[in-house]
Amino acid sequence: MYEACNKAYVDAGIDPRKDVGSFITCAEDYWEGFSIFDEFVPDQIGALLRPCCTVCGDGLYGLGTAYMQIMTEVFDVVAVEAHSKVSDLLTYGDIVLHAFDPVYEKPVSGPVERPWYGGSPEYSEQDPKPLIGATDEKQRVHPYFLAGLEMQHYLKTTGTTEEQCASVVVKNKKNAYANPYADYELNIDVEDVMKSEYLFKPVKKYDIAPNVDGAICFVLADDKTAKDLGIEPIYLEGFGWCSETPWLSTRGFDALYAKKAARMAYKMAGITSPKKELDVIEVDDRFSYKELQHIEALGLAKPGEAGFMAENGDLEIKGELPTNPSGGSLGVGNSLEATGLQKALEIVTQLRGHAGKRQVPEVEKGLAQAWRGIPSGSGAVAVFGR
Amino acid sequence: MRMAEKKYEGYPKEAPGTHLRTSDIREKKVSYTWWEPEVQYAWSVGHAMSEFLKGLKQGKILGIHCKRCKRVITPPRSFCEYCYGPTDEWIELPDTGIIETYSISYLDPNANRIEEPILIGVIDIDGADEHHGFMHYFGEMSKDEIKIGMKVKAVWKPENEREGAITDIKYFKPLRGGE
Amino acid sequence: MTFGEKQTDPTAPTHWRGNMQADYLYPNGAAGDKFFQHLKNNDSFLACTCKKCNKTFCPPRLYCEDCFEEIPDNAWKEVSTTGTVRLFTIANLDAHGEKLENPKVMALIDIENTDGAILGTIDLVDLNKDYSGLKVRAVLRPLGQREGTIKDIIHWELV
Amino acid sequence: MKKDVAVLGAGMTLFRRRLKETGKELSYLAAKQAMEEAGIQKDEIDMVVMGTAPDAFDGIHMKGENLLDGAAGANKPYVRVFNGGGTGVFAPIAGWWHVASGVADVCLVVCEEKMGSCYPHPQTAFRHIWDPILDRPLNPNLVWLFAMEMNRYMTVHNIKKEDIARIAVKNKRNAVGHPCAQLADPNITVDDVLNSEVMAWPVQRLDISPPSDGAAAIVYCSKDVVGKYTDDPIYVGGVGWNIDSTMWTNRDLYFPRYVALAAKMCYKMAGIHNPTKDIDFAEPYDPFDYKEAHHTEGLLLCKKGEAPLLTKEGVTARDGDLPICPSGGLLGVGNPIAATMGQKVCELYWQLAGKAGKRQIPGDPRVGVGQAWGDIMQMATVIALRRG
Repeated sequence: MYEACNKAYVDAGIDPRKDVGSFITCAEDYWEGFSIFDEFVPDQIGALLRPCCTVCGDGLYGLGTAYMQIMTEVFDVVAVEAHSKVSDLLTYGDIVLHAFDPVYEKPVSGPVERPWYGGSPEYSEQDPKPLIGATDEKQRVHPYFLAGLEMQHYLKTTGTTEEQCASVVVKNKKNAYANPYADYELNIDVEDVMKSEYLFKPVKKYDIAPNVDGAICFVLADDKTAKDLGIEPIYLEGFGWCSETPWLSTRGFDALYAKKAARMAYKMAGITSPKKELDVIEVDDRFSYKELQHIEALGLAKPGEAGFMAENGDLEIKGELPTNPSGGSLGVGNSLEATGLQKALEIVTQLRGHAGKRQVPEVEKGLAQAWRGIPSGSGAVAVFGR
Repeated sequence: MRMAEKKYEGYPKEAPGTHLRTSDIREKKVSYTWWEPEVQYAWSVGHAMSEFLKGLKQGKILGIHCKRCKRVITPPRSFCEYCYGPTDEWIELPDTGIIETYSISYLDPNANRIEEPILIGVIDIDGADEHHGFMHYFGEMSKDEIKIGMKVKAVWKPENEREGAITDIKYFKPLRGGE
Repeated sequence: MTFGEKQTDPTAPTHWRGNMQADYLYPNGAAGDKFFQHLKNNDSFLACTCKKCNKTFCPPRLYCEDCFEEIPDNAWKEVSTTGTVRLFTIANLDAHGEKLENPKVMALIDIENTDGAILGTIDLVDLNKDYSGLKVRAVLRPLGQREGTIKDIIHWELV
Repeated sequence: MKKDVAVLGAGMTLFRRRLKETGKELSYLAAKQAMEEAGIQKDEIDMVVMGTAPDAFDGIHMKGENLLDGAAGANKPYVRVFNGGGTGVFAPIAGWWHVASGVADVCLVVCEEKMGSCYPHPQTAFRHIWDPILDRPLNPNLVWLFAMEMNRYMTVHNIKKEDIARIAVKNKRNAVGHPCAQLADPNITVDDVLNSEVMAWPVQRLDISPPSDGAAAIVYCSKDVVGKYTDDPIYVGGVGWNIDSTMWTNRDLYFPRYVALAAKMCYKMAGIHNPTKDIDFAEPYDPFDYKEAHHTEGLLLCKKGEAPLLTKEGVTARDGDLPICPSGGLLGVGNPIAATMGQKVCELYWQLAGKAGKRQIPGDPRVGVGQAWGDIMQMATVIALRRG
């Protein structure tokens, strides 16, 4: 965290101890292993004895929060940080499972007793622990089964094929070669993806973004302060976020959160025909079908169309709608709550023209979109412009 | 179906909610779901803490210096939170200090009541800046003796039992005249 | 490199093991308790309808999530334990990332005569079968052995 | 600030050690009450802020996501903020910037906590707030932390235990008029506190607020639309928050400097130049009786070390010159971490609006300050509400 933040402060030419008005971290307790993670934030981001807080959401929520704080005219400069230290987690699957509804969903996945390390604790006779009718199950199902359910739904309702999803994997892993921060670049073809094993049918091994560590920090300032600092700023022109019901029971599984968040962001940014106005986008692709589903939800393709765009190369860097030029989560890795900032960072890099080999030509406006991951139905959208 | 029918004068007008007693659960008057999550971690300790733990294994308390703030910090870290610059020089500190604050606890870690109290507190380590130190146990003193400002010294585990952890120090004992 | 030095001693401690273990007892809730107490003694589910949105929730709720109105007692009704498979997947991995001994069919089952669905497993595992739209029935624990949790549904079987 | 923010309504549930309702249902009960008082429907709410403290209590990872339908957050922009115990006042601060920035016109803030899920005792979850390398191997109990801070505070200022015990007595008696209260006791005396079981000296059983389940909610709107809902609005005057170092063993614990900094930020925004004169009553965070005194000093309402004397002289009583914790605070009403917004912010609103019923402080209060404190003795959040 210290490294990422320091880079951002040096890039912005500011001293966090003097110039930054407020600090925001995006984190969740169980990702970190502390009951109150907020405790461990201030020192490394330079927020000692300053206003600093935690937003439990993706990094893009942090950007939105920073935007609002600046708009209150109380702060000039706000720093936003998000990170992933997923390699510290020994039981990633079980932690994600812990996010499911405790009454109706968690117990369906397997035994309620602790399955792996050291068995269950002892309780006295009076305690409620010994439930009647314990089951003989030994394993809990990996929470990514939910992606299997949703992908099934997406393929059925839009007529998209598994091959089309596979082409997303191929593109993103290839894009990642040009990104020095990417960890999962790979030169594979659609056939390789199709041959990888089904983990949660129809989700295959290669359809899933592997986890990665990292930290990202953004510095936002109002227009005047940015000009005083002498930087050519990139503007956060619009953002939106939205949550769907947490109940799987009544959820539609068609990325309604992304549709609503996009509508809000477009309105704020004054975008009327997104397809024409956006030059480059980064959307959440923690599962390959998610990229296609999100492109459609953002109003950049009709339902069922995105798959063909992927197949025809329209989503490539030189294509009509360059999508995930950074390599996305499939190429860079799933960095938990930092995912949104990784995407926003790529858009900012593209708008600044600093993307090197993966630079998309002539970019004026870009969009970053993130989803909070399984099992949530929440996501955010940010529109950036020069 | 709302629980509270009773209306109160002033606000809040009602206090909705149904109180459950432990007996309601034990006697299974109410249904509930049990779950034991599996939440295990291996945190990376980082450079500064790694050196500190290595020092403990060798029987040393390490501090680190920040030249901008002219501060000696222990437990050490790679950067100074006051000036946000990197810290520079490692310093070996004595294993003595004074009691910054303490508590006499009749609760064990699981909130069970105990007869013989645990003495616990923060030690302001000598050689580090004022109020810089860490939490530890106290031993070889009675609950009537202990007071803020008392000089104390670390009692280490034998070298072969030390493993690079804060528990390599067993406790801090009073530093009496002559020692 | 931001820091002046980095740990180069391979014998120095690099990781610290720990956990956030705790056990949880979740009361099933005001609506949940009613649902499970009923299921304990009957072979049917309870559902409730929001009159304003004309939406029937199963599992039932205390309030309607769309219009935020409270659902009164008289809007509750009994429904059968049958439904159709809305979504399914065949899961091969356990939460630890290991292969499941036996792959599981996880399914979201639309409960008949309601707008709700319940997550469950289907007993018959056929890797090539398309389960969507198939009729299923809940297999419940025998009366007297039910404990008032979702585990009282052992699994779902094809009708 | 860009837009003035008005409070339209507030609500809270019963506070008890364990409640039957799920977290969602508790959120609903509090939110619905606040919406009824404000006279608004779900579709009028633009955005929702959830404040809820450690996931490890409810036992749900990303519990903000799980709770959202109970907070009217389904299909709406919804965000959860969190900073330990400070959340109770921080969530309303987050709600404030949603409206003050002009992004939302009407914003609902809900705080929920369900500590009863953690079995057998929430203490298990508290164990995980400590530093895993330096503190956890010593098997610390949370009470130790506060006992150490309390001891430092008492020793530096030479304060007697009985002067601090008076605060517990005052709050538990104040709570008698609160329908949600868990530990109201009209007959409690200083001796009861001093003779209660010693947990970790100097902390005794009656010095501590109990863990609880509960929820609270408030509704905000911007000044532009306030005329639609009320003629006599209560406004947010100012907000402030501040965090100190994670390394709690690297600073002197006798004075909460972070509270003072947060208070200064808030007072500057609210135009409060002379806190002792301009502020009519306060709701500082009181999970322990000494914390009320500690925070009263941090809020600059008296000199360092003098707060316990205020209570001794009756200044902080409900009919005193500077009523403190007229709701009964956490000591009397209960401590469901984030949901303490019910005492710290909802109470300010009810008092200023003259709606507090039996708990109403006499006179004509115009400015009230609420404060919460969290993380590992490092986070302070302050809010000031004013009438008109």
